Amino acid sequence: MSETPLLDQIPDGPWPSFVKEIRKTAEIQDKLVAEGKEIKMPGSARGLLKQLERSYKDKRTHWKHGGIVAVVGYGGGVIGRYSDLEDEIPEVHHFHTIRVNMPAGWFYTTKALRQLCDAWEKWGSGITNFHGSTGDIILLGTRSEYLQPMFEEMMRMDPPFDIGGSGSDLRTPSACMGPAMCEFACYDTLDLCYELTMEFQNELHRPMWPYKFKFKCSGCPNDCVAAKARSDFAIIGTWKDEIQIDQEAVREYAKWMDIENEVVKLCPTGAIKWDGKELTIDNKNCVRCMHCINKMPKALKPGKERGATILIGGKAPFVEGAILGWVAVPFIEIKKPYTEIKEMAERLWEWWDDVGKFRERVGELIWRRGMREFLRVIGKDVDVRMIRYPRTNPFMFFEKHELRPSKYLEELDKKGVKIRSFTYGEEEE
Amino acid sequence: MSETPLLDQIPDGPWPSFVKEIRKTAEIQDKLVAEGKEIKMPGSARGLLKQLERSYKDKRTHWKHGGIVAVVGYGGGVIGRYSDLEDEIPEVHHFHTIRVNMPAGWFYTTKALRQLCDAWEKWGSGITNFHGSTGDIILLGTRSEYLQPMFEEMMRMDPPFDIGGSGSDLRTPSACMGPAMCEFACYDTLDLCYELTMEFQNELHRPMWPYKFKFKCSGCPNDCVAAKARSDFAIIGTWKDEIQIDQEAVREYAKWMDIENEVVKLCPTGAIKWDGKELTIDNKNCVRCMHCINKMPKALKPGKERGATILIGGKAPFVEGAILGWVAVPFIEIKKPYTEIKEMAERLWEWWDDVGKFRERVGELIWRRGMREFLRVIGKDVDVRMIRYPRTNPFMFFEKHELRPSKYLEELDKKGVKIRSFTYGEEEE
Amino acid sequence: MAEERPEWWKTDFGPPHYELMLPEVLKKNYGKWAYHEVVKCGVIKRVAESGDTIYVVRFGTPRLLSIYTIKELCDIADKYTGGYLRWTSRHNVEFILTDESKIDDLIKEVQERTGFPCGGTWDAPTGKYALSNIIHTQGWIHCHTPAIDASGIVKAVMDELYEYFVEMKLPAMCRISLACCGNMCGAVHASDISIVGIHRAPPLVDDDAVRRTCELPSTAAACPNAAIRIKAKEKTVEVDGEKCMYCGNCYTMCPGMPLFDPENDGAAILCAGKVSDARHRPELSKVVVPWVPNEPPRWPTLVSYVKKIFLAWAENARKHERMAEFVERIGWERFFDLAGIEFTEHLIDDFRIVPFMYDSYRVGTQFRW
Amino acid sequence: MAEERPEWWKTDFGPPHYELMLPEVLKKNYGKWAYHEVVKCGVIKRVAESGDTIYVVRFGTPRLLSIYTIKELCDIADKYTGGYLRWTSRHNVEFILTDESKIDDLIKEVQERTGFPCGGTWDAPTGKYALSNIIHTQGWIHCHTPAIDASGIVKAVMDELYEYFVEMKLPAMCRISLACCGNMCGAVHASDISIVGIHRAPPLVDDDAVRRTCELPSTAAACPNAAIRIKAKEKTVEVDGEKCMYCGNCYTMCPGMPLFDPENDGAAILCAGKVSDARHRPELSKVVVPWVPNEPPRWPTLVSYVKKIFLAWAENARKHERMAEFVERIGWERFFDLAGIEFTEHLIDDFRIVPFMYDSYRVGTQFRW
Ligand code: SRM
Ligand code: SRM
Ligand code: SRM
Ligand code: SRM
Ligand code: SF4
Ligand code: SF4
Ligand code: SF4
Ligand code: SF4
Ligand code: SF4
Ligand code: SF4
Ligand code: SF4
Ligand code: SF4
Repeated sequence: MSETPLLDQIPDGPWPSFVKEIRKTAEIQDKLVAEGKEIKMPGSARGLLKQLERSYKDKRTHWKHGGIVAVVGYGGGVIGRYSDLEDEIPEVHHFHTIRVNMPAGWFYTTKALRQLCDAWEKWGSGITNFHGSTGDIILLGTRSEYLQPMFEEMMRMDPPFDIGGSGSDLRTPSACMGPAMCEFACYDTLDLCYELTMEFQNELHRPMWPYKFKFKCSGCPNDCVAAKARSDFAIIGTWKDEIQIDQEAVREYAKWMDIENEVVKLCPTGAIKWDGKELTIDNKNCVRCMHCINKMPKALKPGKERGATILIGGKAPFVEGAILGWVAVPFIEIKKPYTEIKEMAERLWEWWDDVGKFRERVGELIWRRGMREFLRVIGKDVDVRMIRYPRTNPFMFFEKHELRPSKYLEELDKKGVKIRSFTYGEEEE
Repeated sequence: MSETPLLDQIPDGPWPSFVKEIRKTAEIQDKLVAEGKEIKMPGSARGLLKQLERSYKDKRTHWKHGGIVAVVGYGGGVIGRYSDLEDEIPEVHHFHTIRVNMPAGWFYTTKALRQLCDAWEKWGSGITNFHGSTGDIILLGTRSEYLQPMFEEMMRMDPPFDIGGSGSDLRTPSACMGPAMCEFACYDTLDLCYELTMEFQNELHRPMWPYKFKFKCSGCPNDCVAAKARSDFAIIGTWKDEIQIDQEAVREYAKWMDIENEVVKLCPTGAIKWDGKELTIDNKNCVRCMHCINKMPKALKPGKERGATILIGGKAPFVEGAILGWVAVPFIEIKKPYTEIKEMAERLWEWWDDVGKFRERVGELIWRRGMREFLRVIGKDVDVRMIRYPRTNPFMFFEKHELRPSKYLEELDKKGVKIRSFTYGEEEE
Repeated sequence: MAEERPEWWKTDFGPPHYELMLPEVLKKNYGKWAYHEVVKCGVIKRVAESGDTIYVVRFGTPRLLSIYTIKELCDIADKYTGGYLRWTSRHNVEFILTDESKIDDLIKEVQERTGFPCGGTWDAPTGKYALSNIIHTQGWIHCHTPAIDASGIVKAVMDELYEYFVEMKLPAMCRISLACCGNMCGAVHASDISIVGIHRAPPLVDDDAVRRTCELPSTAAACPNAAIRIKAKEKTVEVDGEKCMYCGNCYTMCPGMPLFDPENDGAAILCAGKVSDARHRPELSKVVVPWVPNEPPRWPTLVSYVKKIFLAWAENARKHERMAEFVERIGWERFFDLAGIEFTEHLIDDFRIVPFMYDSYRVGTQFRW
Repeated sequence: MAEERPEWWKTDFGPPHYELMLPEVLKKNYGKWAYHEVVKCGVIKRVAESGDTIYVVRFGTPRLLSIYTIKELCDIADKYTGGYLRWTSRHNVEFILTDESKIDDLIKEVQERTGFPCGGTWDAPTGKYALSNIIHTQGWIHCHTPAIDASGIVKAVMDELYEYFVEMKLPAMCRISLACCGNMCGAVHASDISIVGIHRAPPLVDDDAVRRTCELPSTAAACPNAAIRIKAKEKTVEVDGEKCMYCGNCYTMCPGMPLFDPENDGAAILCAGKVSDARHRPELSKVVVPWVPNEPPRWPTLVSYVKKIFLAWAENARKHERMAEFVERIGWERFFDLAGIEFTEHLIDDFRIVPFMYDSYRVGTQFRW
């Protein structure tokens, strides 16, 4: 009988099977090992199958917490993992993953990929995730002692591959394909992603913050990397001026498209009019949702005054409930060398380092300290576009300089009562 | 020069002036006193003007906290008030208000009103509020020693007037005019209001809860007593079956009304169709918002299966932010003697008394303990109509009886770990 | 221990039964009204299934009434309605006529004797709405915590908007409310426009008064922001002014903690709340002007802000579109433009209860420019 | 203290520059794309302003890939695209062709060699959408906290919905995601449909392990519900099972607090979240099925619920109407009817943070019956 009766049922059905991938790895490696190829983790793919079969039977994981494992000089990028079935399945006793920083936009040459595969054949399980949900290439499963040689091999590739983030550090930034292939891109997502990654290599490789921090770059509000939901600092392309309209192309679409029902009526603010000949957009009323542009890519384009919106705080639900990033800067120009964005991030981190609690994401910190303080930190003015609606309670704070001189304040002063007055970074002046 | 130069500017402008009301009281009373009429608070209206002028000058109140003042046998209904200018203006040194329970719907006979006025002329300032924002008749300003005789006079009127609520008790329930004059009333608001008031006289007159509690009764979702915003327990008329349509009357309206734009397009769910001859409503999709009925009172009427929605928790912003009441029971029949509603309130109060904190309104208590416990308390089943949307976090509690037997649970049991299991009122069985 | 009571002594007898207060025609047609029509501003015709018809005539009042005014209203009711009258839930007084021909005389007589204007009605069928009275509170007339007066501001605002009360020329219902402190004794947290008194400086602890009149633990516990520290030895408390949000909760519990600063007390202005379910679900009001100073007796700055907000809506809203619906359609960015008021940092919620305020943050990138 | 390093030694050198990875045609037309068209399901034609045209051909993958499969993909890329390929943000692999005539051969070859289906695209202009791949996480393959497996469930669900991947027959975009525990390593908190692993019983404290491996204060502090009490004398902790919500935060901090119960672990199902701003602002997903059991290897109950939800939407939604928009139109009451699932008490938020949950309560009385 099969060693894996439960897993054997997985390949049923038309969708590609991960079990088949593991089994294929196991089978090829068995053969290669037999052929004498240098493979440091022989049988680990098969071991993984065995352990997974046990999980399917027991309906629980058999992985234990990882200890601290890393490569020399780096604090993150490796997730330690040990099996609780080490006696039974020693092949997967250690089964750490390495997060490899992917190229922005997940574009590859076959040459680069083959180098990685070859190295992982030698030093690891031969199993990968393309990609992890932060965006890294995930190399799934190796022993502690092979981490360093694997990394050293990565250094020597052409081009070399570096390690991604994990732990309380900057996580590997990611970007949609943007200008490489998409006509909607309002800024160069790949370049910004690359530049942020390079500028903050230290932050990426050496965990030293209260918790993790994620950048994601999407070229337009369609948000094809789900940055709004999954990054502390989402940079979403947008525009301020008029949507560009090619009326001729609109008329082309009109030949087969129901513009009235599918474009005009679905505009969330009713900003579009179509008289059968001309499409007009009330740009004062347009909220840059992309729908009309998505519908007629040949005819409509985002405006020319392009930039991005910064949304802050997106994250998973622990502990205060999930957060969709909210608007911190409604519009910012995105221009090489991206100094403004970089400085904004640095100021934010400095503050977070200062006043953040252990395992407190920046979004939660801002909730705790208030948007006002946050705005001072990033050096930005308030804008009504940061809110869905103004506050519903009158529990406002006022700062000293906002109050009128009065006897009452003098008496408070005499009593030694301090009035709130928040200025960030003023010491520097 | 006038004693009240600032207040003198108030009567300017067309809107009726409260200063004129106070002054008129002062002038008439001066005359009556001169005529020898028995008036216990002579000059108090004039005193009030003086004190108010001081406030206008100083831009602050001159009233101090009231101590505990009451009538015999009652714990609430009187708001104690003292002036901090007692030496200057002794006429208003004491200036307590009496809250008088108004008849449901604020209907009066002139006879009843005159009796009240006469008594207040004798025992109080002669100044009133018609009405306080909870709904009481507010008799503004008397001395501690006149509270009891005033109340005794109220007892002897025909009909007698009782005192309303204040403090941590049931507050005076109120109701819209409902069936007395309004064609939209889905239940008898006046009667329910009266019956609740009578049933809970003890709760109304003797503060004994963690905080205040308010009932308000509106006959339909238009909510003409703002019950949803201003009462812990709002009873809002509604219906479940089809809106009644008189097509002939619709056609009458169609002669001058733009039904398409003002009715069909403004229906929040697009449930209405009008073909120029017949109006059809997709009642499965209607959310009972009242708009179409409001627009065509001659043609449309709420359905025949009438009852009410109970919303819980409405209150002002202290301390957790303002609450608009939310749906606790989407539909309940309202039938004399209203046993179901009365029992629901009693069970709620019992629980609140048990587990509520000092100054915690029921809405805040439910926030703290969860809707699940609340539903057990009031003995109602859950309904999707209680929510705008289901929860966004998976942090659910499960009770013992919902779990499957397992070895793990046995071991927890051995360790003495208790699993949540909430049943309210089961002891009684 | 019951004392000896006179035989007329009663307790817990409750309010007069409403039936005693209803004219015959209401009793007869109770629950059997067929429809209503607004005849003209202030006059509602109500027709019963029986065919009986009444005319309800509505007048604005200042709410604060002299008993002598009430008696005058009674005189008029005796003359025109057989001795019945009622108040509405917004402080207006109504006379119920059965004889249509008496309407104008009634109106004339009320106005002559009391100065109360006829109006405040609205008519959904034709989509014409008058402004109603302002729900409000005690202010400097009676309360111990107000940051503003109530009646004086109401008077100044209603004087300015008077024409909208006596004519039905608004596109939709508009409810204005006022509360003189954060306790918000009124529906200001869910009104089209609301005015709420706010303090802006921490309490000035009066140590003597605290010792005399306050229980220290409950005073400290009253503070939502944990800004009060008990000084056990001195038997008083201390306020951390940087944490305080001037709510006055401590003052409610303890008279030794007044927080009245004539120069810095004042009002915040809110808008776009509603209570009815008509079309759009109920909504809380939102703060749009963080502070205007107290300027008795006529509060010109406050009045001008209210008017700007009111007109931004009244002049641009569609039929039946209340403030909340209007803003939903045009967006807050456009609203602040139209009203000519500034969006400031104060208007972003930062009250400690985290996700509540967050609900007001924008997620997504939909804006108008 | 730098050791002696070989000359090839590098640190902090970062990922390969993206330009090195782009085929010539992308470099040339970088930022100058004019438009795209979906030729057929899985094949996107992209035209540059220069007139250059590419065909992007998309294939679904199981995400977990053998290096040998990747090498096969490389072989194919070498043959058809000059050695370039990419992955999408949802685990699909794309080949960039310049020669239209090679599309079918490419598809055939990929399918024969890897079994990966061509599809997963959508076309807003015609309003035809395919289902894309499921974003997911590690599950029993690698993580220490999962309550469910990841890949196995993804396989079972995608097998069931396969036809929607290979044909564009959905009315709008639909994103399905899975996370194996409440940490939610994926976009499940904002997806059209999502599956999340949940535990349902409190941790079973292993006192020995706690003593050996855990710091007591930070373990206790990790609990959002203050359910952990430190037993200082015994150097371990105790859990108040009645307060615990089985989140596993303590287990993340302390290996001595496992909470795996094979019979009671399982998945919750959420729906109606979205991320894009197209038409409707982003929204969080909502829990609609509180729990389904773990039923490896094919999870039939879970799959049937997902399918019910999926079809309730797919069969009734309008063009371009995503799950969130669909539910907004028809109402939750109708949604539960249509999907044939039960609304239970668990679905009402009662997580301790007060006003957040309250935002989900209905205010007002608008319902459907
Ligand atoms: C590998 C990956 C899942 C995958 O299969 O793709 C992953 C795996 C883990 N995540 Fe994650 N997270 C991964 C992307 C995410 C994402 C998605 C994203 O980045 O876009 C999120 C949600 C977004 C966010 O940051 O909130 C995410 C939210 C978490 C959290 C909750 C954080 C929070 O603030 O709520 C934890 C818990 C923690 O940090 O202790 C966590 C913790 C973990 C740990 C390290 C488990 C732990 O408790 O220590 C997991 C290791 C699994 C393993 O054994 O390999 N992971 N994690 C993803 C990283 C791959 C990569 O680098 O590309
Ligand atoms: C008289 C009245 C205002 C008015 O001018 O009409 C009033 C006046 C006071 N209210 Fe009120 N409230 C009055 C209706 C309300 C309402 C409206 C309602 O009932 O529809 C509310 C908002 C709804 C609610 O219950 O939340 C209201 C919410 C408060 C609060 C805040 C309660 C909260 O949970 O947030 C307080 C503070 C307190 O109880 O300590 C308060 C406290 C007070 C006190 C007793 C002041 C205090 O701190 O002790 C005021 C006495 C004023 C005085 O000197 O006469 N009053 N109060 C209203 C009662 C008249 C009547 O009986 O008809
Ligand atoms: C008399 C009064 C009830 C009472 O028992 O006192 C009343 C009477 C009527 N209301 Fe009201 N409402 C009364 C306070 C309210 C309130 C409460 C408040 O203002 O604090 C509300 C909720 C306000 C809010 O949402 O903020 C209220 C929201 C409505 C609505 C909903 C309108 C909307 O578009 O949201 C209608 C429907 C309509 O437009 O006709 C309505 C409709 C009506 C009708 C047409 C009902 C009927 O069939 O007779 C009544 C007269 C209309 C007129 O004046 O032309 N009544 N109505 C109250 C008059 C107050 C006043 O003097 O102005
Ligand atoms: C390739 C990819 C970007 C990448 O860098 O990898 C991509 C590519 C495109 N997206 Fe996307 N989106 C991609 C992930 C996403 C995501 C992220 C996700 O799913 O996690 C989203 C947000 C999802 C959400 O809101 O939950 C996303 C929301 C959109 C939308 C908004 C649709 C809507 O109705 O909400 C559009 C507009 C449209 O419908 O064309 C869009 C449009 C497009 C267009 C048409 C852009 C263009 O002009 O080329 C691209 C191809 C369409 C096609 O497949 O026919 N893309 N797109 C991603 C493909 C993932 C996949 O394999 O399925
Ligand atoms: S986010 Fe916008 S720019 Fe980026 S790939 Fe998607 S549609 Fe294109
Ligand atoms: S981008 Fe969106 S909001 Fe703007 S016009 Fe187009 S559909 Fe309307
Ligand atoms: S709430 Fe309804 S029933 Fe009551 S008065 Fe208003 S419209 Fe009439
Ligand atoms: S009551 Fe409201 S929801 Fe129902 S049909 Fe009429 S307008 Fe539409
Ligand atoms: S709002 Fe405040 S100040 Fe005004 S009456 Fe109510 S408690 Fe007093
Ligand atoms: S005013 Fe409010 S915030 Fe300030 S100390 Fe008093 S209770 Fe605390
Ligand atoms: S969701 Fe939870 S169990 Fe799954 S990979 Fe992330 S941390 Fe691990
Ligand atoms: S599982 Fe979560 S709620 Fe339960 S004890 Fe651990 S941290 Fe606390």
